[in-house]
Amino acid sequence: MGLLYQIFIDPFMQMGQAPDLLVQTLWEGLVGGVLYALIALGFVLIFKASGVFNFAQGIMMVFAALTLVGLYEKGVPAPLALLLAIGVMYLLALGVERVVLRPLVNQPDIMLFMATFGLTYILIGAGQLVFGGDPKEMPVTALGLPKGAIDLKILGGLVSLQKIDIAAAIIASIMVAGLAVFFQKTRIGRALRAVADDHQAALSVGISLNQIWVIVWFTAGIVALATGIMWGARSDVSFALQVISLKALPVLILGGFTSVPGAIVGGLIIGIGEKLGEFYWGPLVGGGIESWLAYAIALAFLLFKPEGLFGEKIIERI
Amino acid sequence: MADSRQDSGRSAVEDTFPKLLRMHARVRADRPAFRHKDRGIWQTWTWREVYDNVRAIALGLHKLGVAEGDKVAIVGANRPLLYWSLCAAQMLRATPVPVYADAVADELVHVLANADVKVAAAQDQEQVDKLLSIADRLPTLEHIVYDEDRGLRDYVQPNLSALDDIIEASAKALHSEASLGRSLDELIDAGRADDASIMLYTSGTTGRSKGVVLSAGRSVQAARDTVAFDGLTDRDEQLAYLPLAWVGDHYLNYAQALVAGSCVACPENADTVAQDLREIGPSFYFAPPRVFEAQLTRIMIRMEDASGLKRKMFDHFIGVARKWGEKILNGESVPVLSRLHYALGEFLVYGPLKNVLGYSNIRAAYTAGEAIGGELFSFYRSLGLNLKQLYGQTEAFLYVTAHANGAVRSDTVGPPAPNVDIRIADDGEVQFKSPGQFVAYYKEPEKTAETLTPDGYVKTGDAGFFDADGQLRILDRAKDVGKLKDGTIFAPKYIENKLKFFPNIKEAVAFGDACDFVTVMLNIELTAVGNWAERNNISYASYQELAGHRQVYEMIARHVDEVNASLAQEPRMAGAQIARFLILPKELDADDGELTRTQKVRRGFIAERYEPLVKGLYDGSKIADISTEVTFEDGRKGTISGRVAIVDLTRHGASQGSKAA
Amino acid sequence: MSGADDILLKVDNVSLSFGGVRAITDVSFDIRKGEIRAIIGPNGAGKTSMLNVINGFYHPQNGSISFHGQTRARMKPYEAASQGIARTFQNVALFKGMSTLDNILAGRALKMKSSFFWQMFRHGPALAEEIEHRKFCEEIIDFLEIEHIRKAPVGTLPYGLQKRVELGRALAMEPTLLLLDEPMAGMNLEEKQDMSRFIIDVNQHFGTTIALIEHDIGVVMDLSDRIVVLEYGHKIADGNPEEVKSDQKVIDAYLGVAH
Amino acid sequence: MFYREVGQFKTSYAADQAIFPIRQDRIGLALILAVAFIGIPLIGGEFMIASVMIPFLVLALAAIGLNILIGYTGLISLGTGAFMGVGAYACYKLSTLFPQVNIIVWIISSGLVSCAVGVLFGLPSLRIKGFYLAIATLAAQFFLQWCFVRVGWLYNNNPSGAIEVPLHTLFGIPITGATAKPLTRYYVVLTIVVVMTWFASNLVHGRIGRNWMAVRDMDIAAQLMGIRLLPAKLLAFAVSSFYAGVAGALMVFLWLGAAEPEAFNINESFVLLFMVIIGGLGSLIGSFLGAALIHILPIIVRTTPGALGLSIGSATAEHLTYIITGGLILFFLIVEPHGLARLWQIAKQKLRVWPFPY
Repeated sequence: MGLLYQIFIDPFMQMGQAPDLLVQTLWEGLVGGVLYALIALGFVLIFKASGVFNFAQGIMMVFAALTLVGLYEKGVPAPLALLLAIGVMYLLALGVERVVLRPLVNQPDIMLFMATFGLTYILIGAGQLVFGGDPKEMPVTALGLPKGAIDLKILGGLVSLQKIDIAAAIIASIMVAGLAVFFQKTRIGRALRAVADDHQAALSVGISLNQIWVIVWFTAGIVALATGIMWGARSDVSFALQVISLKALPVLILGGFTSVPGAIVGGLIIGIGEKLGEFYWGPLVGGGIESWLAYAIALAFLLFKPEGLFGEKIIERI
Repeated sequence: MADSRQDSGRSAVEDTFPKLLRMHARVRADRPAFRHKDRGIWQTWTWREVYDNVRAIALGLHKLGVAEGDKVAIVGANRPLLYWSLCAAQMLRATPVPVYADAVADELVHVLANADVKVAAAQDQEQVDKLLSIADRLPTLEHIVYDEDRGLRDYVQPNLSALDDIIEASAKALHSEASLGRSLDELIDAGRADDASIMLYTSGTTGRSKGVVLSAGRSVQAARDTVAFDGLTDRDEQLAYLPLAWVGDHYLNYAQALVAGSCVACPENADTVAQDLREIGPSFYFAPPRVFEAQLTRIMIRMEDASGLKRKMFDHFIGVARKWGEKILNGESVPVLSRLHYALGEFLVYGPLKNVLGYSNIRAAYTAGEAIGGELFSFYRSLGLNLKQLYGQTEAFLYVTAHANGAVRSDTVGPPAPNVDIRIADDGEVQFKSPGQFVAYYKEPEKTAETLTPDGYVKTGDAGFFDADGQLRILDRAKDVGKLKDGTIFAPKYIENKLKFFPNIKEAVAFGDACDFVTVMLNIELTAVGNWAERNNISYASYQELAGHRQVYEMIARHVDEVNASLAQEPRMAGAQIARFLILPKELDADDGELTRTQKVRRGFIAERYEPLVKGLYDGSKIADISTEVTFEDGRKGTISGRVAIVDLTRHGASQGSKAA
Repeated sequence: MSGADDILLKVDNVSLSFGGVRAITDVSFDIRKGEIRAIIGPNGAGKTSMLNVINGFYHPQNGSISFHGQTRARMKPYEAASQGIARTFQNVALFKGMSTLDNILAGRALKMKSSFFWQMFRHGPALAEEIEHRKFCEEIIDFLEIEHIRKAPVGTLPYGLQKRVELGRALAMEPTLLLLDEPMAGMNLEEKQDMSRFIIDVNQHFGTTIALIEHDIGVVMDLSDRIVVLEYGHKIADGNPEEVKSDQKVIDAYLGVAH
Repeated sequence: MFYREVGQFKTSYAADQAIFPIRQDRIGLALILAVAFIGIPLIGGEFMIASVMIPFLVLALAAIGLNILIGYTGLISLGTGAFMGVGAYACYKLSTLFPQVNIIVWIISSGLVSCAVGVLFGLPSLRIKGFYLAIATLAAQFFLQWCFVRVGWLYNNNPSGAIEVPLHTLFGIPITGATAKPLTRYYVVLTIVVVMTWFASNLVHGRIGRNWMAVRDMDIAAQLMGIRLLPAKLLAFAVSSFYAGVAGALMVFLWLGAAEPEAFNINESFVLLFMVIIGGLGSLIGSFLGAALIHILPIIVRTTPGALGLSIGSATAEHLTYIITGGLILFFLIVEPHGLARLWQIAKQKLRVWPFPY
């Protein structure tokens, strides 16, 4: 009885009692969610265009950020480091297309999925080998990103918003918008959408599949870089982030593998959901449930709506 | 070897196959007697089981009215049940008549009618259908029994029954009424040496096929001799894949097996023989030369695809084998190092190769039927396969001559088999008296008389001679052997075969009877020569063009010269060296009547058709014109005409083999 | 002739649709014990969907199916299987990673019962069962004349043989009703003749009732006792080959257009 | 070329259905066992046994478990590490609650515990397939990991948060705890692994294995054969996590001697996954080969530079291992998707048809 009360009543009373805390939590969840969404976004891009379940997306984020920071630490001015990092992501895209996609084209999806595992390990190894394994700090100011926090006095309480978080939210929205435009308006964008439907169609647009793959992976790389900067700014840059990056996966389950809006909504649900869960329900079980709550939510989701929020229902034909 | 002698010693009284079977069922009741790859595994029957089954079948046949002197046809491939039916018939003192499974209805009618067959044992639906389709033409045929019931389950014919059912029913009967068993035993005991044990129809190359009657006693005796000769025992395994109706199968897989008590395995079906051979790993093996030839080709083709290194190794060790293999096999003295070298080859190449081919356990392998090329023959021997030749006939119940271990040569068929007496008639014909020799041609006394000499020798119809070390050489069918003007024996087939052993030469037709010298017309082997042409970048548009090409002529001329050289080595043949030859502008073809359906050249017909060429060969002209009719692949007829070059060769001196251009 | 007792399967006013798409509309027909029943129709006529409904893979929105006289609303595929409905597929659905023998043995799944415990030791009941069913499968292998590919991985086999193996796998279930989805698709003449022979043998010797979809009209006319003709999910004709051949609707809808 | 199969014909289905129908294979197996039981203890030093063989065997066992799931039933799992953890913690709890009971009993029963948990997390596999399932198993991974950290009861509220293995004996000989000799531990592990491998091979070669593979290759057809998907899949999960659980228990009790939750983190799951991929999906031999490669690789990477005279930090070595592992995965997926096991098969086939190429 008491337990039921603790689970179903108490948390909501807390929310009511301290709305400012609720808002604070929601905000943090929102920002976290946005970043999850970004990782998921890069993932969706790749899955749509090359049908690859890119397990390495999270690592690409860390790798990108690490490259940026690493270069910066080696004395490269931040803006240049940023450009270089972008360049590296492009090379990565090229490499992947050459070494992974081209040889494995027409292999069963599971193979490509496994291949991205290999990619993951190579990136982890390479990243650490070049820049060292120790956590690094993101040169926020050098990159012209705001620091500090804005404190809002609302709801009879104090809600403090990290500027960087605001920036993150804005950049994320811009990026999503940009991608939307890119997909809808540009020729390449349309080609990409075509590829998602069938490869022949893409060729008819006059772009070779390989080019498309490179572009997609590069785009995903840039998204990863941006995400990496954001995450890096909130915490340190190290491969510990890898675990966070895995959070993109439950997001995908919610959003479906092929839906951009799905990725975003899913990200927000997961981000906010786990923050609320951690803050209001976590204490019941000793806290730290953030580590799995996201997956639990996703799992629960799977059982009732396997195709995800926006994914289309699959009819099995024989 | 030893205990097989004891066997033959102890059981000297068994003079019929049923008696032998009964003996084995007693002596080695639980040794395997028959195997059959069926339903994925080698179903195996012990001697006792076989004996019981045969008795059951015998009883069944007896119920169907089969009695002493009746004929029972055996139609189908190698199946235990058919072998047993055969033995069952003998048990009833009836005579089994195996028939080629692929015989067409008409041939079947001829044989079955000629033999007044009463009951036919068929393998499967196909054979049963064939028999039913001709039943109305076989007044004496009363009943058909069959082995495999697939497709036959719902046949309603009254005089049709499954061997399985028969066995089941009879087994019950034998179990319930001891008297039945006793009467069977009496029947077996009643069997006598001069019972007609089996009737084998000779394939009709010369006229219609005749039924060769062989007596029980002689068959058993012949088998005893050769079993002792090759030391077969009840540990031996053999694969029965040759046609039941052929004397070879009946001898090797029935007679010898029943004497030695060895185990006979029947393959799953025709396509799986190679695989089954590999699984069973027979210790005694027979195959006609073409089988070995085809296999060698396959070996070489498969090795072509092997990696360079492996191929080098293979070629190297095959070389070693060529050099030492036969010597080692013949137990001649070989340097220790070479022996080691060969041993290494055995481990790396010969052993595995024999394993893949299924030859690993073979103690004695025979080939016969046609002349076998020396190269081919020694290739297998050099691998350590104890391949030997025998010369035989249905009339002899197979063995006339056979190579003894250690004294094997490709160009002879060996000395007379045990207890066989051979003489060469004045006209060069080989005549023999053998323990297994036939009694008579069924219902054809005059033909029997033709074949038997007054003093009881059998005329083989083959011409041959004994060479220095007492081994027999077969030259040709006696009627084809002629004489040159100077009296030297002219054996066209002998010369033609020597030529045909060259892969580049497909067919050869030799002339010379009653002429001054020997001449040949040749066909080149398009594939072989074609490859050769490619390698020497010789371009050609047609067979005719290639056949007429100067370089081709030169190459062929070298081959012919080699043949002359080898002929020169043989005193009696030296005179019959080839003086002139030409290459025919078209391939000899059965469709044009130039070959028999069995791909034998019809010399007379060819002589007429290519009369101008023959004339050219003998009037010394360098070229001759010919225009002849051909049948193309699609059956259209047409004529090709052309101008054919004729080449002279200088003959080798009889003794010294000095080469000349 | 068509007494209720000799009806094996009855399809009553079945309709099936995916989302908005109507695959089958109000189709009824029956299959009698021991007959060979053909379902024909142009591509997309709903033939395969009909088979899928019969063996419980699809669930019709309305209408009912009665098998062995008992009507069932929803049924799982494995239930259909356990009731004796076997099935082959339009584009071969073999277990690619397994050998011919294992594929056919897999068809015995329902018949094999030995406990997990014995399976662990592969002894006693487990081994006995394994051998017993191997014997049965060998009969099928012999019947279909596929001895030579017994141990070959099915993935490597030519199409015609794969079809044959699939038939073998279905036969291993000892079905009372056998559904064949284009058993001869993509076969050459000889293979078709073999397959027809097998189908007839199965029908005659094992008394198995057969429902088959086939495009080769010649084959259908020879093999089948009765034919249902579907077009755009509707039944447009039903009867013996002669009737169907002469049916105007059929001629227009199907036989008219070349396939 | 070492295969001499002539005359090895089968006269019974029992012989034909045997798992090793070829005599030479049976001999080879016997040799391997002889080496494992006699050879290695004789020649292998402390390091060889404690740091190479024991870990290798433990990992191979876990790999077999995972292979049953992925390779034979086609269900991807990223939670194997956690299931090993379940085994380890279960064994720790049981053996500390009832110290008097023989440890072997607890090792086996801890497998059963992990088996139960496995079935629980396997339930979703009915509704979801492929990648979705992979992610679902991540839930298991992270949830269980969380439990290992947060639920003090599991590690008896040990302040260090780690579990330490007490002394246990078998027939009076210490087999766990500090005093247990490597060789003794090796024999215990080896025996368990051999027996369980034998079970696994029996399972996958029998009815159950066929059903699993049927589900893997064509689940629709499998259903229509009368194979019920849920039981088949759950059984796979059960067996798989049983193996993982036992492996986990062995890992802590007979290999490491103590463990922290980190030992069972996501990376452990990945490493096992790689072993299975590189070794070969759907092959028991592959599981061993894969385990050998992935486990021994780091050792080589760590030792070779030293042998070559140039010194690299352990960190660098670790990073290199990462790269090489990743590279290997790509290499195998591209060059030989069926892994070492297939290479092994090809080699065997070559030897069987030697001197012919095919």
